[in-house]
Amino acid sequence: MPSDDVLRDLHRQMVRIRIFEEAMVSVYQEGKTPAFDIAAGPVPGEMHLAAGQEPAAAGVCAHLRPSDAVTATHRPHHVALAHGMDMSRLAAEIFGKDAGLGHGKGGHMHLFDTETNFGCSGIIAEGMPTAVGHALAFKKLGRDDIAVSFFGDGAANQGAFHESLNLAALWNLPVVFVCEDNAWAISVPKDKSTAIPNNSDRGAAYGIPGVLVADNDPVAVYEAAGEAVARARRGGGPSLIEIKTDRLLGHFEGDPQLYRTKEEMDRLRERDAIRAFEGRLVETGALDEAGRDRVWQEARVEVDAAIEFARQSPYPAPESALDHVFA
Amino acid sequence: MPSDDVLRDLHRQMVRIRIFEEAMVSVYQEGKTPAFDIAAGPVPGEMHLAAGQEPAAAGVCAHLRPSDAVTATHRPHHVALAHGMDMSRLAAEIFGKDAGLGHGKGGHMHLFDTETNFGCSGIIAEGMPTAVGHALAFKKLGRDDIAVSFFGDGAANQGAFHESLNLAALWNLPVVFVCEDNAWAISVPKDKSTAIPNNSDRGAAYGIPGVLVADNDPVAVYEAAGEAVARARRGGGPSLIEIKTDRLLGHFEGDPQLYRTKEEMDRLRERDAIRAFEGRLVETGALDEAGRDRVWQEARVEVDAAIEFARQSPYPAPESALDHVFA
Amino acid sequence: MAVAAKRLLTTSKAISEAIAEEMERDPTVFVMGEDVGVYGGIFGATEGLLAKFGPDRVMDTPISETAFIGAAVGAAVSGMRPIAELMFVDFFGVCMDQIYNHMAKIHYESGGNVKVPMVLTTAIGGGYSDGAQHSQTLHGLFAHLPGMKVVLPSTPYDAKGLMISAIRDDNPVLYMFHKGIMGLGWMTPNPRATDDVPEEPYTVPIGVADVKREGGDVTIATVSLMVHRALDAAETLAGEGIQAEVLDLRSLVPLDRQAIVDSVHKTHRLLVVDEDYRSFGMSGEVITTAIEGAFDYLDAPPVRLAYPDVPIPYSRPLEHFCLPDAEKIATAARELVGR
Amino acid sequence: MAVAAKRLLTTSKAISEAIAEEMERDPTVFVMGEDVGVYGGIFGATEGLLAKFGPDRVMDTPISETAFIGAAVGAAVSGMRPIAELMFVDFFGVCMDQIYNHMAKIHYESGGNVKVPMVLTTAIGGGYSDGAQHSQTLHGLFAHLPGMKVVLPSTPYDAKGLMISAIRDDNPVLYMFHKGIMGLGWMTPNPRATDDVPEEPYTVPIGVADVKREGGDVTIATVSLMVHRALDAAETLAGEGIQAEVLDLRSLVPLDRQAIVDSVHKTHRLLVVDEDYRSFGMSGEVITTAIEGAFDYLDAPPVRLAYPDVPIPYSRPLEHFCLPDAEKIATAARELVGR
Ligand SMILES: Cc1ncc(C[n+]2csc(CCOP(=O)(O)OP(=O)(O)O)c2C)c(N)n1
Ligand SMILES: Cc1ncc(C[n+]2csc(CCOP(=O)(O)OP(=O)(O)O)c2C)c(N)n1
Ligand SMILES: [Mg+2]
Ligand SMILES: [Mg+2]
Repeated sequence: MPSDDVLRDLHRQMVRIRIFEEAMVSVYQEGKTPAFDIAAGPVPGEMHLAAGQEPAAAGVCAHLRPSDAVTATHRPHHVALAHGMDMSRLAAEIFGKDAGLGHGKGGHMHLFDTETNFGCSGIIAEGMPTAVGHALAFKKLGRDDIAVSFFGDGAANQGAFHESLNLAALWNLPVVFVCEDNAWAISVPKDKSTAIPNNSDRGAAYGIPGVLVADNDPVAVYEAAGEAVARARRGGGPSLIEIKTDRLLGHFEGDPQLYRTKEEMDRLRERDAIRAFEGRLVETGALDEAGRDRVWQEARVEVDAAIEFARQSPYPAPESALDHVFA
Repeated sequence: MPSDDVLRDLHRQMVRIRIFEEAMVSVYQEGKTPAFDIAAGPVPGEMHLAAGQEPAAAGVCAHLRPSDAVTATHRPHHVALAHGMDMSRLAAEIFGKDAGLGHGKGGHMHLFDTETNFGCSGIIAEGMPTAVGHALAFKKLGRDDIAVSFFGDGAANQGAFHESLNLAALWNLPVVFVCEDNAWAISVPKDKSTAIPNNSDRGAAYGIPGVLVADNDPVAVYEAAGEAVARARRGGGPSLIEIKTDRLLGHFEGDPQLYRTKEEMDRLRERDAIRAFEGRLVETGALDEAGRDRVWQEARVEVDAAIEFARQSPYPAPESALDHVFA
Repeated sequence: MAVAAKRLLTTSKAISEAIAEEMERDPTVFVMGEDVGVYGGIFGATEGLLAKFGPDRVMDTPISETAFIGAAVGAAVSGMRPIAELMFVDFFGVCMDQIYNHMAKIHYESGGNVKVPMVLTTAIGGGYSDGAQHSQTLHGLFAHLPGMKVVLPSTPYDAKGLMISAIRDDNPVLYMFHKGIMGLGWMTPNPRATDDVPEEPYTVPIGVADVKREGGDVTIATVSLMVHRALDAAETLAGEGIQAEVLDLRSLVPLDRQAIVDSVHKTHRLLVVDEDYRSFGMSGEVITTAIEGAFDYLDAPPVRLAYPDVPIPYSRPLEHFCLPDAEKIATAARELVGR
Repeated sequence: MAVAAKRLLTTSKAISEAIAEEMERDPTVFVMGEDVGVYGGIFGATEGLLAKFGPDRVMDTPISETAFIGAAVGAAVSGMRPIAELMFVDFFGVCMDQIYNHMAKIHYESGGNVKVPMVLTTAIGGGYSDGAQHSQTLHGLFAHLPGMKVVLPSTPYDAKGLMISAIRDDNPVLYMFHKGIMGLGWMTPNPRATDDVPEEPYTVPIGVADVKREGGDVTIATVSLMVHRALDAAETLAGEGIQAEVLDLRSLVPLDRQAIVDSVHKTHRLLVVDEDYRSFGMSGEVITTAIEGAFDYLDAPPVRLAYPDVPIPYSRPLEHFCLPDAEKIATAARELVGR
């Protein structure tokens, strides 16, 4: 069992992610009512939120340093924040502002942060090879940093998954592959896309450990990831972790979710991983009620400040669109 | 153990393939001596021959009907012939003649035969999805035909392998995936490309049977394939067969093979699957010496006739290059 | 035949109706792709089909574009007429080999013996801040590669007729629909995305351009959503006494070169508008076509207004700086006619 | 510096020498790809490197282009300068997403903060009956997509200098070498594929075209192997009193548009020769560039001689019917100058 400090850190991390994602739900709606128009409002475009999937991000990234590379997907905020991305620059990028990570050029699916060696991609599974490359560079440069590649259950049927795992295994690279299995790829349930129940079993196809974290528990994730990260760091090669997690919101904001029943949604919300974990911490005394409330309070302040920063920041000059094609 | 008739058929098939490939070795050199020029001679371009890999083709295709679909690779002749492709039209295509399967438009890596439902592709692993599609069509059309996809050990690390097996397994399609493991992908040995020793173990990643045929024996192939074909035909879904086989020639004709030792080449030639099998047939009396010689004799006649046909056939009209872009 | 009553349909409904009618007519037609079933296609192109035809003919797929587009190719060769959807054209990079080395080449390589009758549908276009990997049009790229037809409807009427033609075509057809022409409730409203569409099946021929507005002063040649932008510009220009002819190319392969030449013969001036990247694409091809066929008729060098050669930026002011729009088109046309 | 003695090198040796010199200079440079090790690259671009630098810096890969090209992208972001080889450009379809959505876009999406200094080498071209999937050039397709430089050397000298520039460039560079310019012992001999190459490292700037032969009557603009064909044609034409200027574009991104315009200002006539497919590619772009920059200087409409819009046929007479060659170039030039 991790120390109380670690447990409190996991909790704090998950809470600030949750608050950030919830803030995004409402910011995203701004300017889009009454008639929803995806192009309107301060935050236009697709918006994929990760509420419910905080345990994966918090549990894995707790083991990382900023110099470790992390690649994520179209649903990247939780991982980015857990790995230490500056929340204000993240928010500013999502608002398309000049103070954003990419001066507004990237947007929510294309976040690149040199401070935390973070990158993501909106193309399913195609962030995985990049992670292999980071790990390759670390090995060549003699650094003991590692790379972590997050991806969804839907991604595990894409060719890039197979190629990346084989290459990382073959070259014994320090990569941890983390599959966030939220049981859905947009409207397609996992059993309609994946020939076997658990992607962790696919580790065997590359001779690497495949570990299943069977429920959405940050401690279980923390422990599985601890082993995988340590193995990678000491030169023991890649591993694959699959985490059964929950997508509490639509695939993207505005998704009518006609493919999910109200019962399923209710069930997921009821077993909310943050509330469950928090309850345990309070029970065991790792967290008292005041401490708990402070965590939520502080997170709210942090998120509000980040969003306010983003809101107040100026847009980049229109003609700056032509910059940065080449270095 | 298959009947003597079957054994003799396997032998005959392998012999005519071998003679065809050997004839290609010498035809290919025509016009390319003394200075080898890949563009010169009656048969220009790359030439990938399958001498040594006859057991895979003969053992699998013995179970097929012409209406079963077969997809093959850049090294397709043995499979094409075993599946019943007309040897003269094959040879004519290789010579680039109008009487060829594709009126000279396809060439040796792009053979399409509607009579035997055969197709191949020069892009590694990318013939596999087509096979899945044939099988899908058969299922939809209520036909009990099946599809067989041949590919190399090198192909098994390509994304298309993974996607194709998952899709075929998921949809329970009648496909047999046949990996011809000749231990090499051009100059790259299998252990430098594949994280595990046996690709047959990758069947588990899709919940389908993975069978290893551990040596280059047509009977072992015949038996493994028999089961897989029967399973597919009765609606039992796909399977994966891996056959350890030998590439007796260079990757392509003209390959100096600096990456293989003389010892390896000698060892492979010594254990030539056809000679070994033939020896057994003669020993058990399934074939007498006269019968054996007749098989070689008849094959030679057949191959000579096919090549003569190809040689004598006219080239297509140059401007026919502009035809057949669209139906 | 009696004239059908006026029946307003969005482009997305026109497309799904076309598919439904062909599926009823021909049992070999089926649909596959990501979220084409209960979701009805992210951009609505397959809405209602699952309910009508069931999961055997409207198949959700894993995220395995290489496998399922390749499977469509194989199924087409073996007697089916698949319609496969690549959700966004931007994803072509994960499955391009199946598209251009297989779907588009097998017929030719087989010397005409094997047919690959399939439709590959895909959504194109930006303007709603979806960033560099979800906003491209890329029609110029596909049109560069031989062996597939490339169709780009701009209106509900054309969308239905071209879809029926595409399904009945014995060749692979890439059918690219712009998100901004679909008439979706959650996209910026576009009045031209809803229009009268006959209920009964009909075809619009592939390879025939359409003069969407006649005019004698300048030809504006374009496709897809930019047809709408060009029509808006033409209205403004008309108010200033400039009569623009708006030529909707409708397909890039085959390209109706004669229509381009004919229009330039008439107007003597050509403006090409393209949402695809400027260089090495459609704009250069259309201009070259005019040069090859109407050089002596040109009163001024043809001009192009296209997406600059930069990845699509996310931020709204940046993206709109790059996108051609009615105002920029009108300005370019004015300059071209010298006013 | 003393003038180096004349030193004849094939293009393939010039390339591998350039890589070796940069690997010696910079420990972050490494090579990966299929058969780049003991085989030395199927077309010899990495010959001798394994022996010199060992398997840690010259890495054979599995047939997993998506994984290893993507790994090159990641490694470049994390401080290396990888050179990855895509064996034939025709295989781009299995890994295009890594190339155009990642390699080419990350710098832009990051607002300039992340650099991706890598070189992607690939072999192009036909003429030796390798069929529809192994004979294409496709440079027009890559040049259409923003974010990567696209370089096409035609001579041993340029090949070395452009390779060194590419490796030192902080941007992703697609380096396309034609099999017919490599000077390989097993390809049809090409005297221009062997030439004097300085031993010491030097750079040839990316984005600057080169007049390979001066002439006043007609500009022949082209790249790669077609430069050789154009020079052959120019010799024939010179015998007839027609002076052709042969402009080797050397890179398509950046495209040296000024050089095209300057040459047309001088010759008043433009012939574009392209081994890539005719439509929606390089030929239209170069012609459009001339129209945009030199319309009033043109004495005749520019003309293009390009690969027709058909997949590459295998059979020799068919392939040669399609390929531009010296004779066809000379004929087109004669027609253009009206003789
Ligand atoms: C190659 C590719 N195909 C399809 C898509 C469209 N798409 C975006 S997210 C998504 C579902 C992804 O599912 P999963 O990997 O499980 O991640 P989740 O959304 O559940 O986090 C799809 C199909 C894409 N972005 N890239
Ligand atoms: C996608 C792709 N990458 C690379 C190649 C080049 N290539 C042709 S054959 C070959 C080796 C294939 O090895 P394997 O699959 O084992 O088949 P084998 O040649 O041994 O029969 C390679 C790398 C190709 N044709 N396609
Ligand atoms: Mg999921
Ligand atoms: Mg092999």
